[in-house]
Amino acid sequence: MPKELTYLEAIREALVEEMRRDPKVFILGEDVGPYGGAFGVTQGIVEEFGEERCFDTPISESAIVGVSIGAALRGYRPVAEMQFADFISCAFDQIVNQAATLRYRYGGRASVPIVIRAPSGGNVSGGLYHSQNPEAWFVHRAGLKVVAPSTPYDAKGLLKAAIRDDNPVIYLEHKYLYRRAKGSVPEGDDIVPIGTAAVRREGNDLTLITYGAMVVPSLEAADRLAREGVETDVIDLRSLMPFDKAAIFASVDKTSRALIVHEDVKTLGIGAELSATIMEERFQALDAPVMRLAYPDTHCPFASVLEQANLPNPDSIADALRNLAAY
Amino acid sequence: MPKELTYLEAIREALVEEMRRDPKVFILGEDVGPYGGAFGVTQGIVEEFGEERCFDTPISESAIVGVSIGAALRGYRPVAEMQFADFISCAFDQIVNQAATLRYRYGGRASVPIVIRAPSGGNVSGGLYHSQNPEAWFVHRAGLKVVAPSTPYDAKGLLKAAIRDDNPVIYLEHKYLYRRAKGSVPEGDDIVPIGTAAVRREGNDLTLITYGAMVVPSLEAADRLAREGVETDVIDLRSLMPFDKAAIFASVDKTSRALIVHEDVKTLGIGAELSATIMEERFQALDAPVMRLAYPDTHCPFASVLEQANLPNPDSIADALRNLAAY
Amino acid sequence: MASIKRTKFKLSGEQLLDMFYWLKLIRAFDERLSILVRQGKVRSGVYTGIGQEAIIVGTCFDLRREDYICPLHRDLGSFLMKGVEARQMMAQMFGKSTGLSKGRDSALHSGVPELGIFGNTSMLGANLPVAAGLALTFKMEKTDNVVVAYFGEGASNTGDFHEGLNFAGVNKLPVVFVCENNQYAYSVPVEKSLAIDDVADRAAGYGFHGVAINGNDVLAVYQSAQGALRRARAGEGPTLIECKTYRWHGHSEHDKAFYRTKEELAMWKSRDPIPTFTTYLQQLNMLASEKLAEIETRVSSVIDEAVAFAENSPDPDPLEATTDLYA
Amino acid sequence: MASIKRTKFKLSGEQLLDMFYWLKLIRAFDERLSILVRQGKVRSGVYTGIGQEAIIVGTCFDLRREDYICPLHRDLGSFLMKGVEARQMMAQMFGKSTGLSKGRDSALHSGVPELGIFGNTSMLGANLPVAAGLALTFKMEKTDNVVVAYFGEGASNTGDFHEGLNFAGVNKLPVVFVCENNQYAYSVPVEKSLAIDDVADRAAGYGFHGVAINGNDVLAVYQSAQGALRRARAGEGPTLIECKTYRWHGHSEHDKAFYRTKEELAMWKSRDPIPTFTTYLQQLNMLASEKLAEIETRVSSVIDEAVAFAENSPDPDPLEATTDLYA
Ligand SMILES: Cc1ncc(C[n+]2csc(CCOP(=O)(O)OP(=O)(O)O)c2C)c(N)n1
Ligand SMILES: Cc1ncc(C[n+]2csc(CCOP(=O)(O)OP(=O)(O)O)c2C)c(N)n1
Ligand SMILES: [Mg+2]
Ligand SMILES: [Mg+2]
Repeated sequence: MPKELTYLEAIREALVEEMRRDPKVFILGEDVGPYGGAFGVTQGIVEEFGEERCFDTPISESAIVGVSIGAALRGYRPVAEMQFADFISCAFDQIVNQAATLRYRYGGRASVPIVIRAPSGGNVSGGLYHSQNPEAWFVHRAGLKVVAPSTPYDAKGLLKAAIRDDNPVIYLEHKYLYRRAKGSVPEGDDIVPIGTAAVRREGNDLTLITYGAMVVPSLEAADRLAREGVETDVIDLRSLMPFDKAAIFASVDKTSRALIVHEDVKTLGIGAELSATIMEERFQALDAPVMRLAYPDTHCPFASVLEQANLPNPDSIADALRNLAAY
Repeated sequence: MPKELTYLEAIREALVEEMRRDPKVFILGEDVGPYGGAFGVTQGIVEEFGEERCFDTPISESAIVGVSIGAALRGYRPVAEMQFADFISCAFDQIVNQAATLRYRYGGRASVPIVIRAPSGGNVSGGLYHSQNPEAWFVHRAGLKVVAPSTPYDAKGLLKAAIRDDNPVIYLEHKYLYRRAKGSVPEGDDIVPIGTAAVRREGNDLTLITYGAMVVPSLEAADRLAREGVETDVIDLRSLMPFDKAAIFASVDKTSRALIVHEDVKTLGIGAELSATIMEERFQALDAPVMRLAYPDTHCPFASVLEQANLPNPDSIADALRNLAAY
Repeated sequence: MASIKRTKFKLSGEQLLDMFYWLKLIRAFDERLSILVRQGKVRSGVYTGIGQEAIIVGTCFDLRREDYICPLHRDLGSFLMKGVEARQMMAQMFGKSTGLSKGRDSALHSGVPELGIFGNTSMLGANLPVAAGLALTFKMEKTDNVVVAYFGEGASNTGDFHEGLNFAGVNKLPVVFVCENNQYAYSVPVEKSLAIDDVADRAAGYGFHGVAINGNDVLAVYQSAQGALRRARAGEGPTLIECKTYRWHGHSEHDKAFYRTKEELAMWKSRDPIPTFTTYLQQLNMLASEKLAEIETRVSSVIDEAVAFAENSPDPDPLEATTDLYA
Repeated sequence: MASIKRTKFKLSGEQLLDMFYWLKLIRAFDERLSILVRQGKVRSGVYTGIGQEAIIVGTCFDLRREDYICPLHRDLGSFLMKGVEARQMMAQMFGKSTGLSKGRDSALHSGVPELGIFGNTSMLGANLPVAAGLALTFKMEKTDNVVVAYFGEGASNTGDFHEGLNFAGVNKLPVVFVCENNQYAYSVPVEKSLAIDDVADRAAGYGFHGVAINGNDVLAVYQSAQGALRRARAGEGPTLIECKTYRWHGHSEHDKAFYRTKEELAMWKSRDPIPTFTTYLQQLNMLASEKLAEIETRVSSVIDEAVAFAENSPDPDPLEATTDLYA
């Protein structure tokens, strides 16, 4: 029977249930052992499974991923934690070259079932190196999958799907949502298949495509427009690679107008790919250009006045929706 | 007075002239010293300038970039060579975090005038790790500039501009062009400003936007269409970040139809950003969707039959132009 | 190679009192920061160096303005000793417009070129290749300036540590590498991240001298630093000084540090560097109670003034969220 | 800790002749490859290990099928000794559909899980964290299987070397790290990339034993490997064996290797591992001329058959250019 969990608790529940189900699943990373992780995600896991299956590593992101790849080649399903998504840049080569190309270069004789959990995103006064959104780098690199849940339900269901997936999966958990997002999560196996979006709100006038921490402000903006008589489909991508073309096209065919909202920077953020794809395949359906509202092309500053100036919010999203409706 | 140079010789000439002009310019990398570089780009430089200003490093890509950043902070203008662009993934953190964010986090009190030369691209039977096109990762990261010349003239002029630029510049030299691209290059300072595209061929019917090694096959495809009565503007971007919006929009306003061709993979390749940008700002002008022809979302295989199956070529480009014209 | 540990040194009474002042000031600054965090006035993850002050004081004491330091997250005191005013550091921690980063950062990621201070990213170890690059320029210029680079024992497991120290060793660069071994990397005890007793032993892999010393003894640190600085200035290359120490507070002010025993903490608190040095000064009759009182008043007035300045400083202008990206 | 170099060992006459066969076969394979490159039949940058065969033979000779090897670019012989047929390796080098990578690679980037062979990317050192991960699973399973990982002295300067060896040391993993110190990294002599005489000394920084031995003496290599393998199988952790050797050919077959003197080459050719071992066998009357002739015929027939197989194998199907990306 379902219970109320935070996003963080849902992630932990997925880890625990998968570790109980499959002895090949183990966790590695910095401070993930007895300490339970910088954010507490892995708290209690050592107590149940021992340090053999949930252990601290040296500060060596590249080795954390490289070791995971080696273990995966022997049939294990490592779940590696980057303490902050920002530090994934230190493991970049192991991810984009070692893991992403292995199956291809092996002629299909092997695969790399690893999950890299990375707490991403800002709005937590994290500053330049504790707020990053690295998804686009990995969406661009063939051979990887990338997911970014926005609800406790999806956080659990997508992590289970990622752990069971035979490919390297970058699992972006938004740190702003850890304790702020709460919701009912069923016991046991509710898998959220990688590659499927969720329509969070229905409307016939506009399509808003987003994910992660931008879902809630997007829904609020959509509600405001509803009060103005404009109804918006709000699509939560959940999976960024692969992304759910069918769901996007179905909505765009209905509304003929689409806005993409993301916290990652605008230039070559995933909005660029979605926009280009919609145009390529649904040009006739469009009554307005696909528009993007994203973080400006800069870094994430610490001071609240600065960070808030950069983050999309219900006001800026509502304005973007109005522009789109008025086009 | 101008002389005929290969693309590779033009790069060397830019290095030599800049080192003569500015004692703060120096070169570092693997085998760049007495050996003259894996491709011979730095041949003769040690003889003229000594190992103090052109030296071999250990196999430490991250240190090569980190050391360059340190030197740049003291007023030097290091030109770092990655032996192959593929290995830039090993220096990723120093580039996207250390270099790209420095001026911002320093409150504008310093800048990082480094150039990272990276031999990129395929069609040379290089296989998975000697053929990569890493531009999109860096175009996405605020604080960096990215250039990719297609001619000897631009190779020289853009490298000079990059060395004199006060920001970190990723200079992608396409290894297929090293000895195949020849052209007249003037002595001395013909700077090609970063951010300006070149129209390689004019036409009123279609716009083709490309760069690097895709320029020549694109021109050939455009000529074929000319024989069929369809005239194409061929725009060589030259700079990928920033890219020349004005030149692109001017052409699209004229032709109302645009195709983007690149050797990098399609998903979140720079074509995605160009396409999205054109739609956002020139939707009314478009009579057809902006189309993309790119490398499929996979890795670069060794066998010629495989590599040729993936690379855009005059035939596939001409077909794409025909589709665009027929739309 | 002359023994680093037995280096002869001489300090005047004035200098000794100066050292004492710095120990007290740095301690007081961190203690006030800790209070300000609890008061919610400083909102970032503050990493205090309380208990480790002797390392900063002993290694920075003889540095010139031209020398460069490359501090890490716990080394705020080195900014003060290198010449940044306490008020500006406090404003930095408050994220105010008057801070080093104009409010973009509330940690030590911002540098001051004219004072010879490098501000690293958060990425541990990433400052070490940069330190090598800075030192390379001193060598090129045949000056006898040096670089002092700091890192924790945990950071000594990063790839950048290896690449940076190896580069410095191969090129015999004027760098003093200072390892602050405070027994923990966040929650991870040193024995879980290194299989050796002394990080200093790693120097042997880079061809230079390494020593492990008592980092809580300011005179011992000063003595070793003297020897290492002398060697660096004389062109004899790098030295690694490992300072055994302990941080009294949690990893950050948010960390309760349950992973260590109160016995361990008590043992290390009994090794507090300040009383030891106080006793030394008193035995030499250099620190009469009036003198002590005078210094303590001076310290608290500096801190009070710094806090007042920071609190009264304006927040950054939201427009600064996107400036200073490119030069 | 028992001395690695003085490990007692016993080899039957049959085993000794087997060793001889492998030395000859690996030498012959590389020599044929060199010819095939000159004939334009093999079109990739081939890196031969001619002159270094004793290292592969001595370290692979006692490996089980379950043990794992992590070779680098010069270690083709280890694939043969671990059980890949010569014909399949030759097809791999030809880039044919019958090669390990189905023609996607013409080097050693493809592995064979069921034979315990890891195929690395081109990124030097990137195989070492993976080796640690493989070894970790052997430790988890409490088997006495081991991992043998190879790398050049140049690769020992990469960040991944450091992170991989440290991880193995901290976790006391069953890995034997084999450094093939052939005096050069491409054109860069060892003294320009390391400030120490013996890479073996770096093991001390990771808490395990390192030895430097004559890598051109197959019995010496075998003896040290015996000791290291025994310790690894007994759960006593990693060992680093540095084998001093020399590559006779250029870095790749395209490299004229002007950076070294003919005296140096002559000196090392006089240390050819094969004649030494031949003499040994002859002094023991184990290698009558018929026996020698028989082995040489066997070797050349294996190579001839391999080349014939590769030449007659079909090119890959162009469709394979994009398959095997995701599981
Ligand atoms: C590359 C990288 N990985 C992880 C982190 C997160 N992190 C910040 S401080 C820290 C512990 C550092 O330990 P140590 O180097 O010993 O320094 P100390 O905090 O003990 O002074 C960690 C894991 C980081 N900042 N950078
Ligand atoms: C990370 C990385 N940087 C650069 C290269 C290019 N490269 C290939 S082999 C080589 C030299 C390797 O020297 P060493 O490790 O001593 O092995 P050897 O070739 O001598 O056997 C270089 C620089 C690479 N493959 N990977
Ligand atoms: Mg520490
Ligand atoms: Mg070598």
